[in-house]
Amino acid sequence: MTTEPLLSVRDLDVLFDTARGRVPAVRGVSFELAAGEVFGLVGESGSGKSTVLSAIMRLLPGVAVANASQMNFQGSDLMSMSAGQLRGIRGTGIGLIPQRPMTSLSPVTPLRKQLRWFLGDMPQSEIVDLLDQVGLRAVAERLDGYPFEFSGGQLQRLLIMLAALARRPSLLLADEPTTTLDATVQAQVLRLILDLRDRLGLGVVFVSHDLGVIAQVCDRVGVMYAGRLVEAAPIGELFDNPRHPYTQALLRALPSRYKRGERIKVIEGTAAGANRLPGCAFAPRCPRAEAMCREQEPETRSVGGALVRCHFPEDAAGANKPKEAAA
Amino acid sequence: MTIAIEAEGLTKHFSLKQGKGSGPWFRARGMRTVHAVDDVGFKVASGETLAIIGESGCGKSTVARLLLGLTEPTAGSITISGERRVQLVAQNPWSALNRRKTIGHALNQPLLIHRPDLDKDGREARVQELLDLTGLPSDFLLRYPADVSGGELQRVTIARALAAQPRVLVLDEPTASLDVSVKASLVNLLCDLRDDLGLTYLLITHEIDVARLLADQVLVMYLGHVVESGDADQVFDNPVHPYTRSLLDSVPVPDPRRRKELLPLAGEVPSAVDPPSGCRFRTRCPHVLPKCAETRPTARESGEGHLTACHLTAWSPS
Amino acid sequence: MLRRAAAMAVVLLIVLTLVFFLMRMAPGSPAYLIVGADASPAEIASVERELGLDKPLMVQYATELGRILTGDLGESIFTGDTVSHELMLRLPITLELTMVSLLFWIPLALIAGRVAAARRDTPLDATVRIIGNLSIAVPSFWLGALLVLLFGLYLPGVLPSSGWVGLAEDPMGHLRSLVLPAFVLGLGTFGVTANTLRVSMIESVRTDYVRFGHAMGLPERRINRSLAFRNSLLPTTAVVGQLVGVMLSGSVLIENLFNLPGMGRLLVDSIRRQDYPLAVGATLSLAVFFLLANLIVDILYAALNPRVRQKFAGT
Amino acid sequence: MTTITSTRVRVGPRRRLVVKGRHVKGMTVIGVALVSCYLLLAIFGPMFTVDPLQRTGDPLAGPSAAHWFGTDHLGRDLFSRVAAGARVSVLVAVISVGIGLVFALPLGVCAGYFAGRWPDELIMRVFEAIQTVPLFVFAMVVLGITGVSSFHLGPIEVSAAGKIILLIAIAATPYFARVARAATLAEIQEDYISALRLLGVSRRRVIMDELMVNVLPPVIVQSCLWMAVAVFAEGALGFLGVGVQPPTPTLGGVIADATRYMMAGAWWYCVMPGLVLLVATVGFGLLGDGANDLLDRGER
Amino acid sequence: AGADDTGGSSSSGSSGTLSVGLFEVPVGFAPLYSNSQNVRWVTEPATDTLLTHDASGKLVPHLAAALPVAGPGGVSYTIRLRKGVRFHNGDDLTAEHVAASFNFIPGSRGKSQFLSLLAPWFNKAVAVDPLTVRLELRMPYGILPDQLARIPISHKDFIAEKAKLVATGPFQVGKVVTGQSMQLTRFDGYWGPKPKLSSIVMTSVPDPSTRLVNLREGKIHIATGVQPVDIAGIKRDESLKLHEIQGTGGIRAMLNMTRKPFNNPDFRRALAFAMDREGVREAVFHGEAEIAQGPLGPNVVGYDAAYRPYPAKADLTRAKELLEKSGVSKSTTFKIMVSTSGAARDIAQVFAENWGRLGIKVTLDVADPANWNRRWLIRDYDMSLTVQEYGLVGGSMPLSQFTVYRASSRQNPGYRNGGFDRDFGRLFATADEAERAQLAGKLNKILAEEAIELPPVYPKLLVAQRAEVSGLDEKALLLGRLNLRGVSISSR
Ligand SMILES: Nc1ncnc2c1ncn2[C@@H]1O[C@H](COP(=O)(O)OP(=O)(O)OP(=O)(O)O)[C@@H](O)[C@H]1O
Ligand SMILES: Nc1ncnc2c1ncn2[C@@H]1O[C@H](COP(=O)(O)OP(=O)(O)OP(=O)(O)O)[C@@H](O)[C@H]1O
Ligand SMILES: [Mg+2]
Ligand SMILES: [Mg+2]
Repeated sequence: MTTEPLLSVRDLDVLFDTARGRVPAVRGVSFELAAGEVFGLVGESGSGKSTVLSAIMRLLPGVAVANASQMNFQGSDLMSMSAGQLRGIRGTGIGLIPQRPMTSLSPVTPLRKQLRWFLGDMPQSEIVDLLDQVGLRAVAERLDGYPFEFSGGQLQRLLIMLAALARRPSLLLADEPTTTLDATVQAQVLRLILDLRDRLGLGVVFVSHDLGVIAQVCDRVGVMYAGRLVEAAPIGELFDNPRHPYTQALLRALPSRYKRGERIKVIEGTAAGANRLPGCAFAPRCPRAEAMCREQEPETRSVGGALVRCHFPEDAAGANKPKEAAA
Repeated sequence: MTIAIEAEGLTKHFSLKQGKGSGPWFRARGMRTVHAVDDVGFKVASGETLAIIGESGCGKSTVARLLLGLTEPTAGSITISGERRVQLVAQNPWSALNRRKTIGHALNQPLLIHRPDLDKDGREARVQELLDLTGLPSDFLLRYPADVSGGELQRVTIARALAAQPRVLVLDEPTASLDVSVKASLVNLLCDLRDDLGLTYLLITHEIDVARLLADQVLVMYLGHVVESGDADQVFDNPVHPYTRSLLDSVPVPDPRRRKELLPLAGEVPSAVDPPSGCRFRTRCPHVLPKCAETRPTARESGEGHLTACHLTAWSPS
Repeated sequence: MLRRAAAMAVVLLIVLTLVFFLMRMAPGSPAYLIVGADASPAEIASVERELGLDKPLMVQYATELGRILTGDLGESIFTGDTVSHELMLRLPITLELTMVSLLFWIPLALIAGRVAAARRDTPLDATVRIIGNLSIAVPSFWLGALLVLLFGLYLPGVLPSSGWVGLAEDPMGHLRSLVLPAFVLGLGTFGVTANTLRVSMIESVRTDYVRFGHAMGLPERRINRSLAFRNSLLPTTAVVGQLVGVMLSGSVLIENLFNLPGMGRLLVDSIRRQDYPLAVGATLSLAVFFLLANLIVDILYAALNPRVRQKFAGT
Repeated sequence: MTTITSTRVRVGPRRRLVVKGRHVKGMTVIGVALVSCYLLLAIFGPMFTVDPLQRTGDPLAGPSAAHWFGTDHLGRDLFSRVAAGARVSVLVAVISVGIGLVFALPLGVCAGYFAGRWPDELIMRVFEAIQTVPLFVFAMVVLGITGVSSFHLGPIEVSAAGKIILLIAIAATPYFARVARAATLAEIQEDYISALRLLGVSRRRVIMDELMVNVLPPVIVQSCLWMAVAVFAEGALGFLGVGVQPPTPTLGGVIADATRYMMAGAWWYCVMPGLVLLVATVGFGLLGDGANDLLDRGER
Repeated sequence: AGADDTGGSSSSGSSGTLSVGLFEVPVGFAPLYSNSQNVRWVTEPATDTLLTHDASGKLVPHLAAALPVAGPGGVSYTIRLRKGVRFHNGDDLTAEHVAASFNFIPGSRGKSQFLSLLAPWFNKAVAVDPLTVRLELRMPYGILPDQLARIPISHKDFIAEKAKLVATGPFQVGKVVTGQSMQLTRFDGYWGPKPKLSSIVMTSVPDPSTRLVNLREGKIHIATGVQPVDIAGIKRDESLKLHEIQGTGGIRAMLNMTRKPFNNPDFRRALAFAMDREGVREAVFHGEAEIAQGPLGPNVVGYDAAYRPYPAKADLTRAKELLEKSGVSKSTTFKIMVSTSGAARDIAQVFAENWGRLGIKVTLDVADPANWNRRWLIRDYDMSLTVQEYGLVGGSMPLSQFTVYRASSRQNPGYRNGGFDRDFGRLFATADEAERAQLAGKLNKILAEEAIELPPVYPKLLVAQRAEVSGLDEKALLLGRLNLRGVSISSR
């Protein structure tokens, strides 16, 4: 390693203490992110994507127990930071784009006042300038309004301006920032995020369960399953040559890869309860699982440009190229 | 080819009572009209699937509710051939099932009404059949909706709809809340059911991929108006209306090698309370003409069975 | 606004009708009290005639309605004074009592609720919750009686245990005479308000805007005050609005217990004497009082909630 | 004691009730224990104690082995009077809440079903009027006027206790109905209602079989909380002298009597019945909270 | 009482404000409308009567210049008025005002119980000249001079005003807070000895405990209606003083003899024997009352302490015999109609307990005042029970005790006895004290023996005051009056 990564997470574990016992939500997740890179996190609902982001922000709820052997941001350990230090980092070092723009600002305070909280005594002209940069010039006059008077797309852009632009963080965490938006508006927002990345050299962790979005914006992708990061690879490699059986199945199940009238190849079974299994979490649904998979946790190994958590990454590789499936 | 559903000039305006929020006190006098659906017409042949696509608030669900008779149209007519057997599969399966009743109860309920000939055993057998048809295990019958995943629950609502032996299923965003893998299996299920039972679907969705897989015919809506309609292949492969083009362009393709230059539409969808005059898309249209503000474009044929409502239809952008 | 006024009028009409017919359902009439214990039926009839009680019920109702619509509440059968004058003497007392009680308890409840939410699951929080729950549950008339006992018998002279001292006569004594009744009257308000605030502040931790505030590195104080507290004020205000009715209800008990000459006492007294006009006036004015209080709370709510404010302004 | 009992605040887009801290369970257990104690006292107390109407001791004797709670001003055993009073309270509360439910449920559901249309307007306006007159004002007007003894409503004789029960029921009805209406309103927005209608299930059946199971839980919670209010109200009316009349002992009546003897130093006379009343109001309040947590399950 | 009192100068008299706590300050306080003792008490300091009692209890002229002179046959009286007396509004007292006050008596409505007792004898009053009034009666009324010491004289223009009072007393009505308090300020134009107090505030404190607390706190100086249970505590308290007055009130317990089985004398007497008088005395009055044997109590002419037809404790065997004899079914049930007053309810509960031992089930029937009056008048009750303070009709003459049992009384619970009516007439006609005593005793015996009226005990009037208050007139209290004219407060 020559240059230090912007963010490095190693062996992140998050447990939730619930009425029904401890739920391991994130298990042994490790990844790194360089400046100017967009790292996508995909996975099905409940696979732990949001939890990873919260852990990085140190914003987990009180019932969560988080552990990591390392969680460095720009060389400093996030896990050992005091509340005051964290506050210093949040917003200025790490920005977060929330998933639901409509509810992420206080509904009872005019926008102007809320901008003041976040931006301190930034001169008005600068604010207008910032708004301009996210295509919200028109909104500058309506700042005395309340959040509910604005559309989702406008608010999301406003939040991006606050989180990514105004205070120049070097890392941006985006948790499904476009799922509540319409396709045409989603395109606007995605484009804005990429623009900012290009202009400011931000590192971005981009969470989504929409592989289409991921494919459009990410440089590298991590695939999560039941709290595990089962595969992490550069975007092209992941789509061309998925190595983990889950990734393969996931890509195979994309409707866009099929024509009318074709049956989609689906993954049998469900992910429910998989995070408590002793061996490989995907084993019960894996077509080529062996006894060993059910007993022993696979280690993360490096195969080609990818990091895969599978006992048989080579076997799986190439055996099920999506193109063949589509053929 | 028999026509299963025919809608003509469907219009639905809601008069909006403002501020129904806090108690009876805050009720404004000003009645405002939401132009939810304006002059929508289509035909669906028996056994075929019509997909209505468009962004949120464009009136898709309202068309569905009109079709189902859950709301009365302000104007227009709906003809559904034969016995009126239309059932609904809605977006949110948790809401579609009573959370305090078992799944077994949900499946038995329609049988009690539609199959009075069946006794208890007969009903049990039929329920089992429905479970098999939708690929659900039989231990579901005693479970409550909260204990079942979304995809499975969506199957339950389909099974329940099938219990009434419908000819037509209205699918209002049936896959919107589901994960990729679950979505895929549901799309498969819908395909199978259509093939096996000869159902007619009216599929409402904003997921172009799903529409592409299921639809024979497509109807593109924008702010209560139909902007384009026609054969699925034609519309998807050869969109004419500027809105349809933008919409199809904005859908991210899950293929990193086909990254599109994202050239999104400017601006926001205007409010249905006070829609723009003339062509409703004109406020965001990259090719807007003066005349767009004045008259509403009529639908014109731009291919066989392919209708587009745009003043620019003749003009073919590169 | 107009609609609201109309709705209020309808409600008042219903109340008036209800009270009127209830009153007339009563056995006997105020005539029996007026004429005294040794009256002949003829005397009673003559008094009833004088009071207009001999006419058919509907005629009485219509006359009464007509009179009240013109703003004339009539005259008290017993004092001969106008009802509005009698009410004006009493209303300020109940009003002041309620206000003082609210002004004492609500800030206290807001502080307690906020602190409890901030120190969630600490002994302090537990204390607030226990006190809050007890304050809701404790029967006010019983607590009031115990306080009268305590301050009357065991701590004489510390606080006046009953009675009313006019503001003009003795400002300090006036305040002192308000302490116990205001304390008891608003006690439940404290618990309900503090609980509501606490619960809603704790809930607000999970809201998107608080999360975003944290993510943006806002200081804890700002998040607590401008986000959590400010938003939690909404449900709290709504609850306080309902509490006004409860307090009016309580004033019937408290004023009788602490011997305060307010509306509660007037109501009880006038009903005991079957002083119809006065009782109707008292009930109506309590209802109006209640509606106005709710209106004020709604306006306050609207002031706090921009969504409602917009609609409010639009009406 | 107040009539506003619900401190639940609904926040967020999904209707989810506030999840309270971990103490909930302990509090609920305490609530159940308190209510059980109270019910035991009310049900079995009068069976095992001396006649509450007989003078069995000296007037105003303090608590002793013979008289656990002391005696009242006539020398009657206070414990047996309190037990008998608790029984009256419970009966009044249970019956009045029951009657309130019987009235409120159909009306509230109807109002919710026809929300915004005239049945709703009519029902809610009347309820608003009832709520506009605070409970004790209302009670004073009615009881003060029709008298504290029984009276005839047409051919039916309504006893004094019956009147109080009716009054509390009437006062409770708007609250129950509002909860029922709100729940109905929320429920009919859910898709399952239209789905069932589409399936051809009759409206009646949808309401009775499907809607009701979802409307009932919040109403039950509310009625639990109203048990506390009803017990309190019965006591307060007794205290004002318009409650169930002597010789029947009631908690409020005993407290009202006790206030006359406080200056004589008979603290137990006032304290004991009040504590029993407090046990009931705290207990039912906590029970309501507990019911709230419990019945909320089933929502996603 | 002479006008030439020693402390007559106003400088020494300005010693502050006396506060009196009453059950209620009546909303209407015209004294002639008074139904209650309270009205009389709040108006006493503001009104004068024609005659008054001196320290030894003898009648002396007050507004009158001399004792009244009886005309022939005792059916008219002529009264000379004192000169130089002024009303609070500055008008001179003339015979017209006095006549107007008396002529108010036969008026059809608004009569007090007291006036209704007088009405049968009274015809009219005539102003003979500005300072001479002649009262004309329908029949001889030997106790008229006594009554003249009770009837307050008001200004003729204000007699019918319920909430205004213009009279000639040493205090005039000041600020009135309806139902709450009433202030009386010293009237500087008073003709007689100037009072020592500068003002009096009558406050309504309905709850007796609260009243006592207020007394202890010093918020009020005089508390009326003290409860027997508090006596011991007051006596222990150095700073308080208690007045216990016998014979100013009574317990009115009537059986409705128009109904069965109360028309059966044996049944009534069974009830009388089964009555636990001592129980009532101990439980309800905490020992502070005398066992009663008939309507006539101590301190009233004709009272005989030795007369004891009934036992103090319930005699159940005798009662059962009588019940047997009466032939009335043992499973009889009836209701005792009581007012909302605490004592009446308590007494009724003690009755119920004992009569329950006979097998008769008795329940309470609580009626609020308005209803109570109505039901009493139309005899809609089985048994009625009230605790009365006689107020203006108190004193040594049994003014109200026997009245209702005359056949002509509208309140009569169904008792008819010609002999009784005759003796009743003579009792009030005679001016002979001894004859009165004899007749009163006789009437009392009739009512007691036939068990027509069954009071269990004779309660006392209990008034407590702070020790720093001096000069409260106990003699006046005996007459049911609260004379505050000589009262002063010593500053401590
Ligand atoms: N506060 C919490 N208490 C208990 N369990 C929690 C909590 N938050 C999350 N979890 C559990 O942790 C797991 C991971 O949740 P997370 O929200 O990170 O998933 P996700 O991948 O973001 O899903 P989605 O796509 O639905 O947002 C889930 O099983 C969830 O049930
Ligand atoms: N009951 C109603 N009252 C008033 N306005 C309504 C009502 N139902 C729908 N609308 C309005 O009609 C328009 C069309 O709504 P509809 O639900 O049909 O849209 P949609 O295309 O289904 O949107 P989505 O994708 O969000 O489901 C919207 O502007 C909506 O706000
Ligand atoms: Mg998530
Ligand atoms: Mg929709």
